[in-house]
Amino acid sequence: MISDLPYTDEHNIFRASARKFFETECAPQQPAWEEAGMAPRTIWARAGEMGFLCSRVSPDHGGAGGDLLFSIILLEEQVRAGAIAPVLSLHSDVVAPYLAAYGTAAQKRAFLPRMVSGETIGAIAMTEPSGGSDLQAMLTTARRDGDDYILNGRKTFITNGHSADLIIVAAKTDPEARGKGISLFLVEVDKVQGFSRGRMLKKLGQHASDTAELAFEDMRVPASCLLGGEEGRGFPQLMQRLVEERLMTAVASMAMIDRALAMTIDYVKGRKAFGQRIADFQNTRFKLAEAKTEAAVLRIFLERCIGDFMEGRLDAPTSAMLKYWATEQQWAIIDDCVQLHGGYGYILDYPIARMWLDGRVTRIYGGANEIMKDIVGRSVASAARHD
Amino acid sequence: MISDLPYTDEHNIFRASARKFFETECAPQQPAWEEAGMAPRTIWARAGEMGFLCSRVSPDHGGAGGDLLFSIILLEEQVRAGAIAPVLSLHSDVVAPYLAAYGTAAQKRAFLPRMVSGETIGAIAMTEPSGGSDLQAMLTTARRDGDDYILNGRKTFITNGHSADLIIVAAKTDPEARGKGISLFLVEVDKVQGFSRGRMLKKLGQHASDTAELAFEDMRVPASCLLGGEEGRGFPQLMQRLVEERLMTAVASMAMIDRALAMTIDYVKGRKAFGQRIADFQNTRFKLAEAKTEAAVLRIFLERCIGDFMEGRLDAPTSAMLKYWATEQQWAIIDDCVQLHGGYGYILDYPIARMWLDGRVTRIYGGANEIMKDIVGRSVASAARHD
Amino acid sequence: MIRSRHYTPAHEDFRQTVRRFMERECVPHRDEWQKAGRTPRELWLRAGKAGLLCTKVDSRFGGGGGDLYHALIIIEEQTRICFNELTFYLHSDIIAPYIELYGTEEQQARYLPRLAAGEMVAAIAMTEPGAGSDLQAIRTTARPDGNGYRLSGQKVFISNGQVANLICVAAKTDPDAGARGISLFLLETDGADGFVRGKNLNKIGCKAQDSSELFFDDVRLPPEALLGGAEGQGFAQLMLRLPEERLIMAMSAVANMEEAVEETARYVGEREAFGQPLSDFQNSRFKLAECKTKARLGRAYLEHSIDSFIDGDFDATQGAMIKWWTTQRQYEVADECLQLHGGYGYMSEYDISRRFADSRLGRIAGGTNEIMKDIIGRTL
Amino acid sequence: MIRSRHYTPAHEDFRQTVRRFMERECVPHRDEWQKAGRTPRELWLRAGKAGLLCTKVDSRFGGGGGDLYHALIIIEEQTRICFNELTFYLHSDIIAPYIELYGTEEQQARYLPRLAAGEMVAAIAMTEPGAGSDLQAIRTTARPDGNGYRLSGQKVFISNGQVANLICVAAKTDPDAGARGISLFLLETDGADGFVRGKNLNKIGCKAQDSSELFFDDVRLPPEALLGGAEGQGFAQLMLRLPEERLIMAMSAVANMEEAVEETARYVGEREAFGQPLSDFQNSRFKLAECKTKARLGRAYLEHSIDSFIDGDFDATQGAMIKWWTTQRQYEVADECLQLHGGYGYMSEYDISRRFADSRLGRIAGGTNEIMKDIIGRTL
Repeated sequence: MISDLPYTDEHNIFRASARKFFETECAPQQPAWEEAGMAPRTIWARAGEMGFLCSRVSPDHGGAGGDLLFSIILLEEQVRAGAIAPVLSLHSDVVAPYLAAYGTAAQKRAFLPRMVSGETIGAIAMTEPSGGSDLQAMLTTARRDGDDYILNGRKTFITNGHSADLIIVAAKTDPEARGKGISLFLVEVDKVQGFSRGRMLKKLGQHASDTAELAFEDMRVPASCLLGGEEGRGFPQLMQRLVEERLMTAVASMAMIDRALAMTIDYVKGRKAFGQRIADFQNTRFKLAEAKTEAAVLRIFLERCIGDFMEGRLDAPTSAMLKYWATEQQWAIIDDCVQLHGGYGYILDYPIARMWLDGRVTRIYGGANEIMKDIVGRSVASAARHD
Repeated sequence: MISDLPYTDEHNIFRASARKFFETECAPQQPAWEEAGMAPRTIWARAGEMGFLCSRVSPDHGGAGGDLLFSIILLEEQVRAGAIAPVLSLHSDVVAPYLAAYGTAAQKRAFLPRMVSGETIGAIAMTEPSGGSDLQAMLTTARRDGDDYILNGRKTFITNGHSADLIIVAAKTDPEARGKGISLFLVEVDKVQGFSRGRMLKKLGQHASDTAELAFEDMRVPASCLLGGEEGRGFPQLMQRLVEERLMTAVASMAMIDRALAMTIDYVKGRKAFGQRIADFQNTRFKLAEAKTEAAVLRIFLERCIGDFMEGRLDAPTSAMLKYWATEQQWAIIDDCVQLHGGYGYILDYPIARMWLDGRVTRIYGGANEIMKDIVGRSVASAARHD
Repeated sequence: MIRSRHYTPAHEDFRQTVRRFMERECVPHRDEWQKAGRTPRELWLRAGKAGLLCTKVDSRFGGGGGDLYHALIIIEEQTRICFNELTFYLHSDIIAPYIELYGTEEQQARYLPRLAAGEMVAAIAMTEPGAGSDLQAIRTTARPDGNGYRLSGQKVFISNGQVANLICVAAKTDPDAGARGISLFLLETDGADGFVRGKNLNKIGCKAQDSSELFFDDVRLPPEALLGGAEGQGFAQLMLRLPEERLIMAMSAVANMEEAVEETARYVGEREAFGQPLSDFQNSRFKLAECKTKARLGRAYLEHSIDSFIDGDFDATQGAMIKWWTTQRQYEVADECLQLHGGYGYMSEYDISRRFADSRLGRIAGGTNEIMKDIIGRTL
Repeated sequence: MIRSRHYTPAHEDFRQTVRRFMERECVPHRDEWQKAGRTPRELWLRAGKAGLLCTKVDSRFGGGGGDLYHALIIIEEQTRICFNELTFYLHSDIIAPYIELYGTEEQQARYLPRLAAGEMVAAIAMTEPGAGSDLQAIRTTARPDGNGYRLSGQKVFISNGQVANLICVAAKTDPDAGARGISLFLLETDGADGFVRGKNLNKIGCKAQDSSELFFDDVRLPPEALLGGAEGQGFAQLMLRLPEERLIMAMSAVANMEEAVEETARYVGEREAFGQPLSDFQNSRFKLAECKTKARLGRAYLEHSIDSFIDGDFDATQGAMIKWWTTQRQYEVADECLQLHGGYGYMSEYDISRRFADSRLGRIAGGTNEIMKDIIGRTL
């Protein structure tokens, strides 16, 4: 894979060890972890030991203080190895940054080192059974009571929800207000009353990653759990993080495309039908030519977005374009690759079939692509109005 | 073309003479008529003489009293011959039916015989510059004044607008009311003051058919011009006619598909590239296989809709499905056919290029396909609600 | 209700029987069988007793003496309960007809009653690892041995491969004769030395339908095992049946589209987002409109094709057309409907997630859609 | 503004010059020239005087001594005013470079200054009625005649065929040698006996760009007419230039997407239907979002490719990729944007109708997109 990103030797060494880790310690375990419906704590500890958790957290809190490229490398290599679990990126690139960016000094000290080491596994609880992508309609409440808050409500589709010991919970401290009423709480689930996990949600794919429903019944947490120590900051905090999350979703989709194409090109060269290699049918060549081109275009756009992001100039609509386009292309290309595999494409012993099932979710999560199009569409329309 | 429709010998004889008429008397004239931007009155008179106008009007008014199949045959043969003009179907199958269905005895007597003979050319004026497909937002008004109505307003995209001597004008007799306020008027444009035609609208294609902007400034018409003699019936009258109009649009699209496929199959069999017939490339075979299948599916659905319509049980959502699907398929197939023609597909000496340009309008007129999808979508959603 | 010329109220009565059977005997076990990756033999016996097997086979062989509609009704009803992988049609309407149409009197008498009763479960073994859809390239051979044959080779993607005890195997009796060298054999698996079932393949969807590799290592076949008693008929026998088999696939595709649209219309009507029901979003309505239109076209197309089939003018090209078109549309509709379900669409508890996973098979199975287009393209 | 490594403010100054020229010299005549189906010779002289021709040609030949950006800027600016069919790039950046790169000193000295001044207008004649994109199959021959050649054959789809007085003709000097038998000749049309221009072809769009059949009946060519003075170089000469030519096509495609989106965003913001601006309909916003995304990807893709090209690692495969991708997307965006204009989209007074008609050419011209995919497919 050719890349224009400013990778250093340090990055390349890191990539090599990440590749080894995912290929030898994670990929072979996937069947077992699928059975269990989640990855064991031991692999988290191991990842921490290897320096594969929260690689961007500053050394003051035990992190490596790396740049975004380290996160990208980890995600690429995990996808490349076909290891769905453990979902490190959620822990390292979604949850930890909330603490690093918005947490109080005490909160950072309390949690970041343990997230870096893997002692603490993180998750974030935003979506609610009723709400879908509409955060402002959130029903979970956090009522101030003396030095505590009392949380009530339900959450769903919580990745790592069963593994996690630290869950960032979004709740309304002011139920009247829409966005402004939302605050984030750092909940150590083993230390609170009134917290319960629903059954493990059965999904179409991604069987090795655990997804939970959560319920809070008069769950009392000390006021010190309020992220940043200030109420009503939740919505802007969530919004600010979305751009990076969309970027990382696209990184994963790009990696899936590269993997799917590589295995499919091998396949069509190796197999024959009606007396010629599948690779020699014009339909095959055209499909793969289209896919290779789309992959090249996406990589160029993705790397430009990564560059802009690292320079602090990637805007929300552009990140929405990237997320929607990358996941749609990933989907269409993997689907074509399944077709080129013929009957084997439907058999889960073939990684392409697994990628198809696992990959279907990306058009939905991290903000469904309909939400992305709405963001882009509004920005185009309003830009025109302001001409 | 295989058909399940109940064609009789009479229909087949009619088809033969229609084919001859369009091939020998219309098709060769298209370039000249394109230059002029419209077809001459003489061809209308000739069509009347041949019995190709208003073939469904009852004998009492000089018509042949034929069934829908005669209209379908005429439309199919006109498309087959590649004759854009004159736009007989608008005159015979859109305008005349308003008179036949809703006109008073006097109105029928006054106009139908002359429409059958071609002495009178009909058009209908609904769309307004501001309004698009939103009829209820119509701004044209008809104010009662003694025994007259005084019309003010503007219309646009009026097919046959320059040729027509009789124009059915939709106007609001009650500007306050939305749909209920609309009435239709039979306007003999040579007999009124305050009527003016704008310049001939220049279009992307369909150059041989005239499209006009119309303006009414204190245009006074006798009350006897009110279609059916009763105010406020316009909207339901328009709505009732839409199902048949969508059906006929689909008939035309189907005929375009048949024509485009026939000429493209000839073309790819006749030409070579890189040492083999274009027809022998897998990409060509796949594209044509897809097109032939889509054509077969569409014909089956279309003929079922025609059958249901003739039995009075074709509902509005189904007709909307048909219009949207037929025009989208027509478009996609003609576009593929252009591509299979290579460079010649872009040259207007080749009918396929002309069909592409002329055909682009069908996804827009007769209610844009977005409107069709909205009609279907609402019906699906509401059906579910009423389960 | 199928809108087709010879469809009668009696067929609707049969539909009620089927629906009751599905509700009672299948729905309660769906998850369990999907987990097991196969259906139990008892199901087949119950289905036989209920008259759901071999509905088209002549009653003198214990069949239902019915027609194509009976097969279609079973497909339609199992689709309604989102149980696409029940393989009664394979047993009753693909394999049994080979025996009824091409078999010797002995073969008819020996097998059809047991298939109708569900005492025997049938599978057909055509596809091979190396050959894919290219039947003429199969390598499995049946070489003469005494008055019988010795069967050697390997098959893959064999539905019912785990449960079947009667397997119709395509093999070359004359390896040099191409299509004319292919014959079909009826292999009774009980006590067949050298016959080994591979592991049950884990598929994207259709979980309760077992699918296997099969291995034949010099398996002894008596002369009576040769279908119809004459060699070299296999290819023609298989080809002749394809159009009907593709109609049955199309029925499944169309019914799946209809169900997906209905389920999704309900879902977007009930769910709210940003303060309004999902059905108030124009995108939801437009996507539903597109899906509904595909379903309606598919239904009209299918019903018309059924009539053509009954009139005897539904040929291989038409079979190829309806197979690719309906399975492609089924997939598009399932994908769009899943998307309209948002996060819930990815959760197994919603039928749409199963319909989606199942739908991916149609574009591949029964000859890939690329093969279908090739067949059509050659007739231009 | 092109976001590319070596793009400088000086380029933006040049852009202003171009924009002024387009506004003053082209916009007022657009309809007239489109009606005429060609551009007048005066335009070329004015363009030469304004420094818009041969911008990349070395200044010692009277060229602008510029770089690729100058060519791209002209394309971008003519697209802004919806005048896709101005063929300066063909004259300046496709044909002149053949002479500058491959021509003899005499050829350079004789033609480049006149091309730069617009005194001569150039065309290139490759495609033939029978051959399409298959260059090796051309039948036009240049057979030795004394110390010169006799040119015989027929060409089609030749842009500038009507206005050009210098035509670069691809012909076989060795009919049996395939690609190696092809040579390029510089034909001065004034007083060339046996040279006949066919009628100006009436196209779907790009109306002001003349496109013709050309006929060569034993046309006498002096030895100096052979480009570079050596036979059999034609194929290699043409191939070598393709990647740059395809970058230029891509620039046009990308700029057209951007303009179409902007025009349409304005339109749906201003127009109302059912009591609300069209931009309030979710479908309008979603379609605009899809179009905008394609335009943004296209821009990033193009700019990246420009940098690769400047770094010397933009090969034939990459040229094929960017050609099909950008022209395909351009077409999709134009079609969608026309649709969002409703009835007005079909009216010539709206630029979108021209952009749409023009956009259909990109998928065909410069090698059909099927050819592009074939080129890419072969590299797998």
